[in-house]
Amino acid sequence: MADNGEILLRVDDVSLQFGGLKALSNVSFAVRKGGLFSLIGPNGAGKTSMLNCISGRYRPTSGNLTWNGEDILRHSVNDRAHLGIGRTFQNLALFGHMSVLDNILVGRHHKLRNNFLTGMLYWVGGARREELEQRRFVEDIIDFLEIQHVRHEPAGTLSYGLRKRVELARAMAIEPRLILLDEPMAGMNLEEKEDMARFIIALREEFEMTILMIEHDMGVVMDLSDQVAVLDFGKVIASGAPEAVLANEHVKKAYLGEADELLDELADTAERAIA
Amino acid sequence: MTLTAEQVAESLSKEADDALLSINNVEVIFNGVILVLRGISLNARKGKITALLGANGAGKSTTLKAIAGLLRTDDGEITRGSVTYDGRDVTHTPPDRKVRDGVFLVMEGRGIIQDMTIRDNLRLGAFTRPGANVETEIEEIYRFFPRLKERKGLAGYLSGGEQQMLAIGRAMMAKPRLIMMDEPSMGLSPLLVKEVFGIIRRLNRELGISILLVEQNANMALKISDYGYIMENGKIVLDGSAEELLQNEDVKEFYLGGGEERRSFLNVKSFRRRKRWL
Amino acid sequence: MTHVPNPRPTGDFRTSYAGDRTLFATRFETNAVIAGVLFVLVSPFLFSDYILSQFIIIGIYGIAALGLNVLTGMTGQISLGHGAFFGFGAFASAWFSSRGIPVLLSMPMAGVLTMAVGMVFGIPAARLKGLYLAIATLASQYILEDFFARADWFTGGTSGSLAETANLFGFQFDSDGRYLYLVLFWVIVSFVGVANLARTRDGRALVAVRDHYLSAEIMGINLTHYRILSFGLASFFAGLAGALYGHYLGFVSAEGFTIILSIEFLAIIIIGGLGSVSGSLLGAAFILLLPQAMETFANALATLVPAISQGTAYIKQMSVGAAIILFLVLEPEGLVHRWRLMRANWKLFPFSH
Amino acid sequence: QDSEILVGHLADYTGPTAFVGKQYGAGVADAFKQINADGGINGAKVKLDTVDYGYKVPEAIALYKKWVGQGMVALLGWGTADTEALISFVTRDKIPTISASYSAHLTDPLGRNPNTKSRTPYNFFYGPSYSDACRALVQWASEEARAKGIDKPIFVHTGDNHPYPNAPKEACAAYAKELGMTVANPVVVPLAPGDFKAQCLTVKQSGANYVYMGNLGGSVVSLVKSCNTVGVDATYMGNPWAGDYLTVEAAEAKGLIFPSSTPFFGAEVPGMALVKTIVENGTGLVGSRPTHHYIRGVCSAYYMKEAMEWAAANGGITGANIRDGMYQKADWVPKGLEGVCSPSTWTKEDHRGLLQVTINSGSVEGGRAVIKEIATITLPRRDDWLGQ
Amino acid sequence: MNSELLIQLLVNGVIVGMLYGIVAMCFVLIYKSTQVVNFAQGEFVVMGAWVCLSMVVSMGLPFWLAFLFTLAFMTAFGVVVQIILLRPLVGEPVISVIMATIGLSTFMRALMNWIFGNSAVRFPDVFSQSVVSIAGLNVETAYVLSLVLSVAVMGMFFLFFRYSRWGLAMRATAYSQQISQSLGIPIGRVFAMAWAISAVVSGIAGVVIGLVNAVSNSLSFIGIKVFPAVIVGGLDSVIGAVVGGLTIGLLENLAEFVDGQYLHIGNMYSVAPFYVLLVILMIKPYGLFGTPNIERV
Ligand SMILES: Nc1ncnc2c1ncn2[C@@H]1O[C@H](COP(=O)(O)OP(=O)(O)OP(=O)(O)O)[C@@H](O)[C@H]1O
Ligand SMILES: Nc1ncnc2c1ncn2[C@@H]1O[C@H](COP(=O)(O)OP(=O)(O)OP(=O)(O)O)[C@@H](O)[C@H]1O
Ligand SMILES: CC(C)C[C@H](N)C(=O)O
Ligand SMILES: [Mg+2]
Ligand SMILES: [Mg+2]
Repeated sequence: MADNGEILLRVDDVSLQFGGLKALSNVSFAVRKGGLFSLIGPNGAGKTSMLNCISGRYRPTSGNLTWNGEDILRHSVNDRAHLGIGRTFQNLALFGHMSVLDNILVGRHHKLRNNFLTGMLYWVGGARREELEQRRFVEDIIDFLEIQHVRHEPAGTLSYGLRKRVELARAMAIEPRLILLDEPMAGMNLEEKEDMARFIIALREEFEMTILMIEHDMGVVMDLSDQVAVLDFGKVIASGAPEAVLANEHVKKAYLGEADELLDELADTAERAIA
Repeated sequence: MTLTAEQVAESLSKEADDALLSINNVEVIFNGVILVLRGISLNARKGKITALLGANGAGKSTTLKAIAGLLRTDDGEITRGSVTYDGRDVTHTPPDRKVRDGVFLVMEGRGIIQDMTIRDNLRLGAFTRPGANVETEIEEIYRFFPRLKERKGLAGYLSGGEQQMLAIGRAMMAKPRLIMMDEPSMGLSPLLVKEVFGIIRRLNRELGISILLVEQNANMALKISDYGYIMENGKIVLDGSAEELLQNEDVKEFYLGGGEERRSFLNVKSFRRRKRWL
Repeated sequence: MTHVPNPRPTGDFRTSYAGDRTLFATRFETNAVIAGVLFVLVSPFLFSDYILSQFIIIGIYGIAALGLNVLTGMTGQISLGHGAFFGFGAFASAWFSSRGIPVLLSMPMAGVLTMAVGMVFGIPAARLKGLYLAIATLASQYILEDFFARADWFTGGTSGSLAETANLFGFQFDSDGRYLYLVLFWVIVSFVGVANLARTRDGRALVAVRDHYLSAEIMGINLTHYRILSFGLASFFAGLAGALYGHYLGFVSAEGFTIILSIEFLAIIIIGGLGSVSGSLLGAAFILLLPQAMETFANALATLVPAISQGTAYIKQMSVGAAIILFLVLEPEGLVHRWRLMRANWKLFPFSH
Repeated sequence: QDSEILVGHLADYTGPTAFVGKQYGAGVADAFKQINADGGINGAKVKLDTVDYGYKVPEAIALYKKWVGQGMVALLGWGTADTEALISFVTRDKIPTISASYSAHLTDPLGRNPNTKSRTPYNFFYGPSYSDACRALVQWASEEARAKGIDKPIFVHTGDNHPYPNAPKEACAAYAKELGMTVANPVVVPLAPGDFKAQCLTVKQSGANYVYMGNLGGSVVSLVKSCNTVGVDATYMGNPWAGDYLTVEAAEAKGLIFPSSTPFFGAEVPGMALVKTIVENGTGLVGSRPTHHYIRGVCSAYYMKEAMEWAAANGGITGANIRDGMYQKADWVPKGLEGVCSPSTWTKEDHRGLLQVTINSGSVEGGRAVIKEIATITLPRRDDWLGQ
Repeated sequence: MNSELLIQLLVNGVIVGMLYGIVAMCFVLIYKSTQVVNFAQGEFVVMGAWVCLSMVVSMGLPFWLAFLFTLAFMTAFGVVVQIILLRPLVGEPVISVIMATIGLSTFMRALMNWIFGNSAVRFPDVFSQSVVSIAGLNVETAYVLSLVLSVAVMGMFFLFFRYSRWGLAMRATAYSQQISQSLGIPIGRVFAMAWAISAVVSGIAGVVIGLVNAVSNSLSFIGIKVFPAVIVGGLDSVIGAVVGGLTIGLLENLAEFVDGQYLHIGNMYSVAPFYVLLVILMIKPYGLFGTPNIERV
């Protein structure tokens, strides 16, 4: 895979402070164009906060974020979609009362030109043509993610797994160059994880997106990513190729867990992943 | 295998004997039009861990809410069937009453009160036990979850895993006989997943709390459980002891990741064989 | 809010994307709306001025409520100052027309001016949320009311101002029947406009801001822009409706546009159904006809129980309050929700899934 | 001839002006009940449709339209908001209206005063306009001040920034100046009752001797109470709705000055017998001791009745004829109400029916209101005052 | 500058503001436990005043007894309102419940009009001395009473929400009814309690206002008047309510001073607080003491 490709996103010495709590301290890493970079680490380590810094929800207390050689901190939050950064959320952030279709269409927001005036006129200002064009685009995503049957359902009534897919669809609709996935597999059973894995692979290969993913399922992380960084208490404690990182003693201790009598028998999925 | 009528009746009454909670043929409809549970029956045995597995949208969370009596806030209602707890019909018992009787639900998404402190959240767990010595009990919970003690401030700023611990800790504060947990391992790091399952087992073994566990992590869930149900599309499609289920071909294929070797996520198939139980 | 499935009748397959994005959900609804419009068109030949005036006022209040629905229903920002913007539109149109601008033109102009004012008062929305914002809009109510009483040059101060009759090439809109056409025109324009808005980019953005503004922003939506825009749109319709109201009465007085009116608009959209376009009209009809229906009810009650005959006025008011409460207890999500439920039930019967 | 004559009646029994609305409205309703009992209009019964519209304009308009559709010939209206809103309608539909909104601009039917905004040929009311009542009070005040030896008495207008309290503001200030009084800056006092100590301190600061109160009901009570607490040493003068024995009692007033255009209930005048009968046979809405607002309602009803009788005799009971019936006589007192309704004169050019104002002083003594008539002022019918 | 007048106005501001504070607290209480904005708050206040007054006037009860009776009555009233109106709406969107309180206010206003009439009625003298002088300003004794009461009530509320089991339950219920139910909180009882307490405190405020102003239905306007106070303080803060009340009280009086002495614009008393409200909110979007929403994704 794109092993020494260009750097799409560079995180440089980023720190983030909430009152007395240092959620991130001097984090640095780089995401290569076309790669799949996984961010792992214990709960509360600051992974989501890192994504939030990239997507604009939080502003780092210090440090730099460079996008294609450009400083992203200069861009407002809503501008970053335009730059080509899309994301999904750990705690589902869909528009609950909107239909799945409309949710995904919101992702197209920055690609659409019609405004409230032309929108109201619909037939005459070109809004209709534009909307239908986008609809075609969105339907492709819907087909790809196999959510045709819920197209018209309000997103709020869907089951968890479907909502996760709709979130992915919405992020894809942005046509991002970098897509940030916050625990895409959480709350899914094996079958669904396999589906999701299929989608993520396709995101890279068919849609040519660069992926930055947070995930706790080590099987997934191992199989899919080409680079991994481990955060603990806001600091990067290891980074590099997945096998090497997961073998790291420090990581085992902080994140994966030591071999423990009681837990041992329970932990086989994860254990096997390390082996 | 065929059973005689007597045998069936016998096994049923035996089941009912050690069932702490059982639901019979429950049907749930949302908004008066959306049928979500289509007649589902299961038992949670006294002192045992019972797992309820199933795909997304199968209706697991709805089942737990139906048992706890929390459907009203979602505009849903039980239209058929009954819920029996400890030999009594509690189908329409108000939710707070059920908590007082010892049935506690840890909701999906943890349901912590974000704008309160961790301590206040824990205090609320003991709401149904007015006389309790809450402060010392909280210290005990902190021994279970030392991390919670370190974090100050509002619970809403906790990370996902920390929130899950808080939710379990809060359930323990209620000193229930039966805890129902809705996907407790969701979003937790591998270490914590182990810890949480360990805790669940400790709750069960050490404190004798019966547990009804909804999980996506079928592997782990079945390993700590005694009995399991598999649910799809609002119905129970399979049930059996945990060992039986762990050996079942379909369960292996769809829930456990089949075969001896773990399948790599890199070569997943996009077409599968049909599930036999459908 | 909860959800109702949106099934289509069997046989109603959509074969194109355009066909899937129609204004009305079903053929039946389309026909119902067309029938409704035709009905209003012929009503001047069938009904008394009384009934026509009811249509007129329902239409006017409906337009204003529609505006509030854009703000509150679609964007999730509660306003307690809508009545004042309604008043502002009435004064503005009277003022424009008094400077020689034809009434038919001054009405939309009043809408635009009110829109500008509304956007200024909407600036706090950039920072405030929920009830904090709602109370900030209460400030706009009182500040505008004060302005009405004070700005002699614009509103005629406390003595009010006259609003001329509308006319189109000599055709005077001076009877209820004629005025109804004018109102109908604007009702159609407004409701179709907002329905269109709802299915296009900016409308979706407004709803997205309501449902989850944090993720909306990350999806590329400029929150401040849309929050203020929704105040602008709401004020536009309030202003337009106010203008229609002013020219209907022929006189605009500062007294009529108090907080009570603002609360009434809020009542209309809640009763009609938050965020529902057609609910705005249904709600207006409900709130305006309710007191009249209760009048009959109270009188009937008084004939049955003569002892309370001197209390009819109070019984009427009380039953208005009670009817609102009862309605909410039975149908907390508005008239439109009831309709959708009926539709869903009927389509799905006897199978619920 | 129709056996029933439909007359609309807008009343506020539950809304913001119910304080006096219930009195006046009951007066109108009870009077027509009596009129019907006494044989109606030449034998035809009046169907007075009394509706409590709660001071809501859209409801008033709806009612009006309904009545017009049912063949209403005349309207008994109520407040400023609805009267103003209906001006263009009643003019167009030729529905003579007697309202309880006494704004002076309703008195210029032909718009002869260049400052009059709209012509109001179908609007009438019984009693002095707000402006004229205020002028009378000011005139009385300047005389009293002279008697007391106050050289340049200070006058201040209080009231909300609303059409009703503001109606006489300029006219009255102009006349006060004309009479040599000093006019202090007006003080805005909300119509809703509340604590008005702050406003009272301002009034006190202005050194006012005479305080005109443009509000009514609870607001007046609050103002008087607050000012007494703060210790304002001034004479309070109310508009035609501000004063009655209920207000005096509630406010524990000392020497509250207010105008009236009828005697009070129980006064010894010939017409009071009829008023008593009306109360007795009435709906009982106001109890056994109505205020003078009730009696003004009775007078309004009886003027309407006689105008209808005139119309019946002169071409039939139509709106236009009833309107002309209002011009039938000068110094007109309805039959049976001698001494109750003051002689009034309406003409085609001038709807200032009554220019005579009785001035009363009310005080609480031993928990009961004691009201004394202290002066009667008759204002000149000045042309520059028409409609102002 | 007339400093004597200014001081008197400021004193008045504090005193009137304290009363706003009490009514604002009633709001906050309902809001904190149910997220409902009670549009019938003003009617609750007036109801308390009428009940106490009619006990004194028509039953001839001594004031203190009537006052106690009023408290009892208002408790019951709060509970009944809750049972009839709010219980059926449990779990429904908050906006519907708010609408129901609008309906309730219409209902109550008409009912009180019917039962108690439309006039303003004076309380018989309750205190031997109806006026006391503070810093040169004459102030109604009832206000002094209200000052004491409000400090006490405020303290009680504060402790209640911070430390008591039910206080916690109320906050939890406000956060999410479903979660609270899952914790075994009988939300019906929580609502009943919140409404009862709020009604009682409204009753107290009503009696004080009634003593000062004479009782009339239009006093219910106070319900809307305290909105700014509630918001300035922060919707969910008991202390904030009092501070907000004081702020608005002071602002009104200050505006009256500036207007009456210098500007002569008129009406500043009613409008100026709203301008200031906007300014305060722009600087502190959750009022002075309100808790910000947690915004995490
Ligand atoms: N807005 C905030 N204010 C205060 N503290 C915050 C805020 N956001 C996050 N935190 C804290 O920062 C730390 C990192 O949180 P973050 O959500 O980034 O963790 P995470 O690595 O994503 O954990 P998980 O795997 O559980 O999702 C946590 O301790 C959290 O409580
Ligand atoms: N309030 C509601 N209104 C309408 N439909 C609902 C509601 N809640 C749940 N449903 C529907 O009921 C079905 C079952 O949902 P439920 O949440 O119980 O599934 P689940 O098995 O817990 O899934 P997951 O594993 O994703 O949590 C879904 O199809 C969902 O869309
Ligand atoms: C009592 C009312 C008739 C007073 C005034 N005319 C108003 O309408 O506001
Ligand atoms: Mg996270
Ligand atoms: Mg679930």
